[in-house]
Amino acid sequence: GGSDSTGDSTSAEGGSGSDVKACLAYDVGGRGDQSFNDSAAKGLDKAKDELKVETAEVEASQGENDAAREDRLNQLIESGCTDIIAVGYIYAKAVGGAAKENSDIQFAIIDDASEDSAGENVAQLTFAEEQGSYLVGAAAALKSKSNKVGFIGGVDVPLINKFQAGFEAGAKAVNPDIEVSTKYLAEDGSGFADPAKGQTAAEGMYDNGADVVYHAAGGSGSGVFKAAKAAKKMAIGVDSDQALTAEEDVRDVILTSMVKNVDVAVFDHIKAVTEGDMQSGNIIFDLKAGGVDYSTTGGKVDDIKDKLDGYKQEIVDGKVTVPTK
Amino acid sequence: MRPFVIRRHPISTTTTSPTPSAPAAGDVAVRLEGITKRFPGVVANKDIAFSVRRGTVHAVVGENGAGKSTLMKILYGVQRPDEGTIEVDGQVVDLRSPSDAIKHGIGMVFQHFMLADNLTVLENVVLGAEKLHGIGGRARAEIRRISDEYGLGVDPDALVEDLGVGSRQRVEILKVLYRGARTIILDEPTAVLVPQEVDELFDNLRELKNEGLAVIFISHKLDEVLSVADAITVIRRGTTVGSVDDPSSITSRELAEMMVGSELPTPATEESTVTDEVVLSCRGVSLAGAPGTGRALLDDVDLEIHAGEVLGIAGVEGNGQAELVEVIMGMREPTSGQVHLGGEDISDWDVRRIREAGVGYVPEDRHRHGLLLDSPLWENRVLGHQTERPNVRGGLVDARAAKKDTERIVREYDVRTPSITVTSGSLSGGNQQKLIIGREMSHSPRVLVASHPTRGVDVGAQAAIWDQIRAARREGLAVLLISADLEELIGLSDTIQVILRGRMTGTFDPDTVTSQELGSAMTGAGEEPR
Amino acid sequence: MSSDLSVGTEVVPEATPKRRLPLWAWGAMALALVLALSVVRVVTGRNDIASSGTLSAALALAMPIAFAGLGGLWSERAGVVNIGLEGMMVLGTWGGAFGSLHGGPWMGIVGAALCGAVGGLIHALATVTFGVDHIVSGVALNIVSVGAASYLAARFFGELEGGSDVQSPPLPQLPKIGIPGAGDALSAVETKGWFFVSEVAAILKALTTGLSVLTVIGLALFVITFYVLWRTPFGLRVRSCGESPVAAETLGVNVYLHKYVAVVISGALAGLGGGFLSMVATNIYRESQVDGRGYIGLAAMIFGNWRPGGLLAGSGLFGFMDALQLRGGGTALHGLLLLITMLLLAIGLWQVLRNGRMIQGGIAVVVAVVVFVLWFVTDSVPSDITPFAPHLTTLLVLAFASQRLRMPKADGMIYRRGEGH
Amino acid sequence: MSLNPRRLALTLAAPALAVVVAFVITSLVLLAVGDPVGQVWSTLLKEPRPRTTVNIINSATTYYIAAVAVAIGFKMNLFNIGVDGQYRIASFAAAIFAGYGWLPSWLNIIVAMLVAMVTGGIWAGIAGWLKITRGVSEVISTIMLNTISAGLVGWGLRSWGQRAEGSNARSTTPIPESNQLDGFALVPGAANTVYTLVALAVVVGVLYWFVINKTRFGFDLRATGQSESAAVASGVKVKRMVLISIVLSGAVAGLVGMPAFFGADHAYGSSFQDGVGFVGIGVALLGRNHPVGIAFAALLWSWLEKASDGLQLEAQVSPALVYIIQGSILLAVVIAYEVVHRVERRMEQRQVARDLDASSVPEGAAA
Ligand SMILES: Nc1ncnc2c1ncn2[C@@H]1O[C@H](COP(=O)(O)OP(=O)(O)OP(=O)(O)O)[C@@H](O)[C@H]1O
Ligand SMILES: Nc1ncnc2c1ncn2[C@@H]1O[C@H](COP(=O)(O)OP(=O)(O)OP(=O)(O)O)[C@@H](O)[C@H]1O
Ligand SMILES: [Mg+2]
Ligand SMILES: [Mg+2]
Repeated sequence: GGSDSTGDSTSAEGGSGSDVKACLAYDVGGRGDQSFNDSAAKGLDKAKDELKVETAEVEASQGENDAAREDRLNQLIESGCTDIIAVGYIYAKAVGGAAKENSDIQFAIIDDASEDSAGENVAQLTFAEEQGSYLVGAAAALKSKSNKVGFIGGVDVPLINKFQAGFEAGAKAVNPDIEVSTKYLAEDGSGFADPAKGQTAAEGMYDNGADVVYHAAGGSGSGVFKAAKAAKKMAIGVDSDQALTAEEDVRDVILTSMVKNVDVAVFDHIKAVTEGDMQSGNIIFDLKAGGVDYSTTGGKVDDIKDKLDGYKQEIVDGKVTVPTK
Repeated sequence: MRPFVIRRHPISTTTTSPTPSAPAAGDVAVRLEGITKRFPGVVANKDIAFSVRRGTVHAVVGENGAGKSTLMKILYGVQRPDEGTIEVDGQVVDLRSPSDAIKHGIGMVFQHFMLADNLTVLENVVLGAEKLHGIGGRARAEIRRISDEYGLGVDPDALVEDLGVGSRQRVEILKVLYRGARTIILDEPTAVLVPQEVDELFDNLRELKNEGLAVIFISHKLDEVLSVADAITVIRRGTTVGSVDDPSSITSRELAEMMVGSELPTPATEESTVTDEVVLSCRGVSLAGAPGTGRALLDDVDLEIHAGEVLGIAGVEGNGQAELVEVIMGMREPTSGQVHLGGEDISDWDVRRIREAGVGYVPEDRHRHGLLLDSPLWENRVLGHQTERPNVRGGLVDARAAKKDTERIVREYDVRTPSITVTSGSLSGGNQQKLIIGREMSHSPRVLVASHPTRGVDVGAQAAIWDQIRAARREGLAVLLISADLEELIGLSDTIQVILRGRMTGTFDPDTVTSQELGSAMTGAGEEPR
Repeated sequence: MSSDLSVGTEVVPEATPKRRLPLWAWGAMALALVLALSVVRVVTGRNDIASSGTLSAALALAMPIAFAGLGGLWSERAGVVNIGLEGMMVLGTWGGAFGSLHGGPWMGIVGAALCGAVGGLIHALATVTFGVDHIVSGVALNIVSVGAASYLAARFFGELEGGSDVQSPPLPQLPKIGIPGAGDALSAVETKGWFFVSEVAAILKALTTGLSVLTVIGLALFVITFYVLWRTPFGLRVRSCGESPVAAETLGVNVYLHKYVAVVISGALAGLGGGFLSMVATNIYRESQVDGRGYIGLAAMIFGNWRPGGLLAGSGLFGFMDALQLRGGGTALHGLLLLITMLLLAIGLWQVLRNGRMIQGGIAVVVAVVVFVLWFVTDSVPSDITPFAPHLTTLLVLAFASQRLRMPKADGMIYRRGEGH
Repeated sequence: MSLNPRRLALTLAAPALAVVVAFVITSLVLLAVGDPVGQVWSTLLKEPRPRTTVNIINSATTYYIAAVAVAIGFKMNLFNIGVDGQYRIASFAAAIFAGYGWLPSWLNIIVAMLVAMVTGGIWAGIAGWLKITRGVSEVISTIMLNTISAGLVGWGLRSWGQRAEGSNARSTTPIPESNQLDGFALVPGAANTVYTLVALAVVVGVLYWFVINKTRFGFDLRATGQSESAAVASGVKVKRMVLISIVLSGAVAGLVGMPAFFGADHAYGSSFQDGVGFVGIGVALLGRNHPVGIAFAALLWSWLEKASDGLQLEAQVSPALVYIIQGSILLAVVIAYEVVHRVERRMEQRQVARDLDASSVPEGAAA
């Protein structure tokens, strides 16, 4: 595949800019999911504004295979992309394959650091979700009066298990006797797309006495907030600062959010590339690097902020190692 | 022409301006003129003309496939004639749908019941006529009233599913009366009734007639016709061949001759070819009915067929003939008793094994059981003999050999078709039947089970089929012949047994028996012929 | 489905022809069920099994299925098998969202019904006018509908603030209604944990508080459907088309017209089911939100023997199972094993004592014992099977009940005017 | 014999008509919502690049096998909506087996495929068994079994699957290097290769054609599909046929995942393609259950699908437009076939009557 299309990109924005064309390949859902994909899009938008790079975006269609994903990446190359960021571990093999064939193109993949996607020209951008989850777990335990908290995951896969493991560890760190109930919503992707399921599961937890529920269930999370609102209890958001992005009427139940700064990772990556660095290898965005964090919007954790920051420091300093399973 | 044929194409003289609202008895209720109806490949009705008076039961008789049902469907607006006019109470009407016919006071009871099993009697009756009395209490009262008035004895809240044939028939009549019909068509109402039910029906009909209704009554059963009809129209091969105004002046034998015409190749009995060798026998075969009904479908049936013998089974439809065939063919297992083929007990064999052992089968309903209507003729030739040469070789279908053999059947059995690659559904009924007979004969069967082999088949094809059966019999074939056509039974059979309510009730010698005798045995009416 | 092979489906008539159970029998059965639930609660100590929360969730999860099933009922009563319900629901999710966004929540209801009805119209066109096999048409319709909704969503929600190609912005909410004051009083009784009384209070609470108007409309539609189909001339004609269209035709009923109307209504109802998902169950449209509920609706309808009451029970069962597994996971389902034990035991004893069927009854009792042992030695149903527990239950129930069911006689048959006399 | 060219013309008329109708409907939709009609078509109809061509062929291979599985059921009026669940559970079983690599390379591949067929067959057999013994409609049971299989496979992956270092997904043990099939470089200029197991699809297609059209079993199957009552009277044991054909359908469904498994994925995991069973239904309907028709339908389907990326990049139109095109082709095709079938039947009846009128003395006159 050809990749030499620098001429096009400069003419497009009519400005100085860079000769990098940064492109995002989303999983199903794409821009607008108010979660993971949106966060990546935010990073891209920022790069477009501040770095004046040209951009393009494509999203996957339902039920496709690795070959189709790889083909998508190649189409992007043909349309002139020089830096291609695949959003989601589902692209691991596709990125690995495409990167081998196109050694002059920079690739990045989010949430995967496996052999499948590894390559000289591939940046593997991963996050220490368990660390952020540890903090919100601690927040939940500190705020819980009933000593019962809950975790709702979209699908029972290793990535989401990391959230659960961190959350439990954090909660137990505060209160070893705390009861953490866990529910995974579905066997397939529908667990991330069914707010009704999220709501029912959360209602069950609240009815059984939990007073803080943390979700890592993408779009199903809005149901969790609705349930919290109805039960007059609290919930914890995920990925972005959901006290800012969720529907307005439920924002006041959001205690905090485990922010996973995909936008930062995307922006930083593009920035490095425009500066001429080819990135490769696993780049971990952990607490220390500001890749994950807890949010303070709404002021509900102001009173425990010191304690949380204490935990944070312990992790940053390596005194505490958060489990991932 | 015979002397008792009073008039051909009767022209009524009583059309003196009948007031449509209150037609009097004796007025012409319905007049048909020049009705012609063609189907692909068949002319079902050709220039039919006759008229029906009020206050009479008018019988229409004719052979199977003569075109009676088609004519009645035209009169009821289900089918539209290609040519001809219909007058009701003196006015020319255009009947585009059953609703039009109902509006003109015509009601019809179909040859095959038109009832929804899972609905109640009330629901079946009021359907489509809800405007008259609603669908609730008033309708129920009205149904009770009619039922009482005509002695129908119908319970409006019974589920139709639970009713016997006789009651269903009365529901059908009630449907018609409920709509205030003044002309009632009954298409073969007696085919499925037992004698008492027939008598009850006739009482009902006389009641209706006395109320000034016109009843058109279709039947093959001539003694019945003679006993109830005030006038008779005979249809042969789609056209009216004569009318009888005074049924007492004619015998059923004479009427039958008129029906089939002089061309009828009387199935004269040939000299017997019956041998001593029993090929097929049933011993004490019983088949239980659905639990709860308490009636056995087959009750201790014994029969024997020898090589070279045609055993005819006579009986009113629905008395166990179909079940007997299914048991012999292995589609059902008898509750008790055995079926033997040659020396072997085949009671628990499956259909294929029985067919392979040399039992040919001409099913009653060729569309449902005999043919694949959407497949070419040669594939239909394979059907039923999927395991035998020349159709197959090893596990594979030998299309070339099957086609070649189909060509032979088409030739030898005079199947009228442009080619063997047309679908069997595009052939006329008679040609379909000839194909089936040819197919079954091609595997030199030891036994042929033939259910109504000439039903709906035209006269020419009928004769051809009879010849085939006779020829095979000469060569030692044992035939079980089930037919509603008594002439056919008498003409072809070496022995006739009568089946009534699942039991074999009598054995007759076709050389001496008359249709009348058979008829009374079939209905259980005793020895005394009418 | 008569268009497919009829093997194994022969109706085995009962020894004593049993007709519809009288109303009081249903009432008694419902009471017995509540009693059994109380026993399960007391024995297991799991209060969540029949709590008002569980029941409310069950109702909310049952409604979309019930709407779809009701749609199926209309269509199949008129003789048209409707496996396209799934697609009509998908259209309804989009229509509900589009309507709500542009005309408020009430327009959402209209939009959902209209979009579903369009699906119904296409199905009617294919099956009634063109005589396409009903299942083939339904499957094709499902594929088209998923595509159409997905495309329309991308086109109309993609650009909106808060929306995306696969998701609408938050939709304005339909009002919720209930009997004022009832909630608190009933909660008070429920939390007392009185045997039986608390269960009744929980049921009443679930039925009287915080109901979406669409839930109320849906429940009303059950009553209306029953009335229209079984008590009006129009309904009689519709049903006659499903039982014997040929007979109906000979009585002057316009079979095509009635089939069309029924299938379009069917589509509208399924569309409302979809609308319920996007407007009530959540308040956004999301792609693949229907997730097979149309098929479950069809199963619920079969389970319910093509009658509204049975269908409601079927949807309720599915909703209940789903609510239990989502809210309480394996431990909640575990309590149900005890309930199943009791039901099987009751069925077994009934068969042996009343019907004298030793074998069937015996099997039921043996299975009951096995289930009881399972319940006794475990303390949770493995979380691995909880997500599909409702589907497994549906399959098992159908396997046990199928032969007692009676579908409209001409269901799935292709009918052509003037043919078949 | 004069009927046959006409029949052929009619057979081809239906899909042609359907494609035209779909083109018109899609254009109308585009016009109605204000998307660029011209650009959409020019993007869609552009010749695919070599790499995409390879992917089109590869996807079509998978769809072809799925459609044959569905078609086996359709041929006798059985609706196997459960191909999705069957191939999911079968691929998983085969992946587990192949992952152990107990057998030498080619033998391992063949036995793994047998494992897939057996698993798929058994899974489908449940629906068949429920149908013939309990009268449960296979439409409903296969749908339920789809969900159940997803649950079971998820549980299986958690129990036996593994997570590669740094990966966030679980999958089965990858098959040994020697089992991985490199594929054929059929398309010049493409870096990727056509699945080796495209050969499997060809074999499946030929066998399907042969069994259905040439064998006794196939004859029985088609007879049962056309008229159950006639088949029974001809000696077919319908219950047994139902069970056999649904198991066969499931066995073929079991193979659906194999080309991609050995040719590309090498392990079963969360990125394994799902939903192929439903595509198979569409493709089988479109191809009219005919082995060659299905091949064209699979290619058309897969080609439209691969065109969707271009739609986003070049015409800024949602890739879901492709579903509308596929769907309207499908609906148009099923309707068109029905209409054509009816016209054909009527014409044939007329023709027979006419031929006979011209050629013979009136029926019955001979007697
Ligand atoms: N719908 C149809 N299409 C084609 N041919 C038809 C159709 N209906 C009837 N026929 C043919 O028209 C002829 C007359 O049939 P019709 O049913 O009127 O006979 P019938 O006198 O009622 O016979 P039966 O005594 O057997 O009832 C037959 O040859 C029959 O095959
Ligand atoms: N599905 C079909 N395909 C092709 N031809 C048909 C079909 N249905 C009916 N016919 C034609 O109609 C004719 C008669 O059909 P019909 O069922 O009326 O038979 P019939 O001989 O009148 O039987 P019966 O005595 O039971 O009334 C057949 O011989 C055939 O030519
Ligand atoms: Mg007749
Ligand atoms: Mg007839």
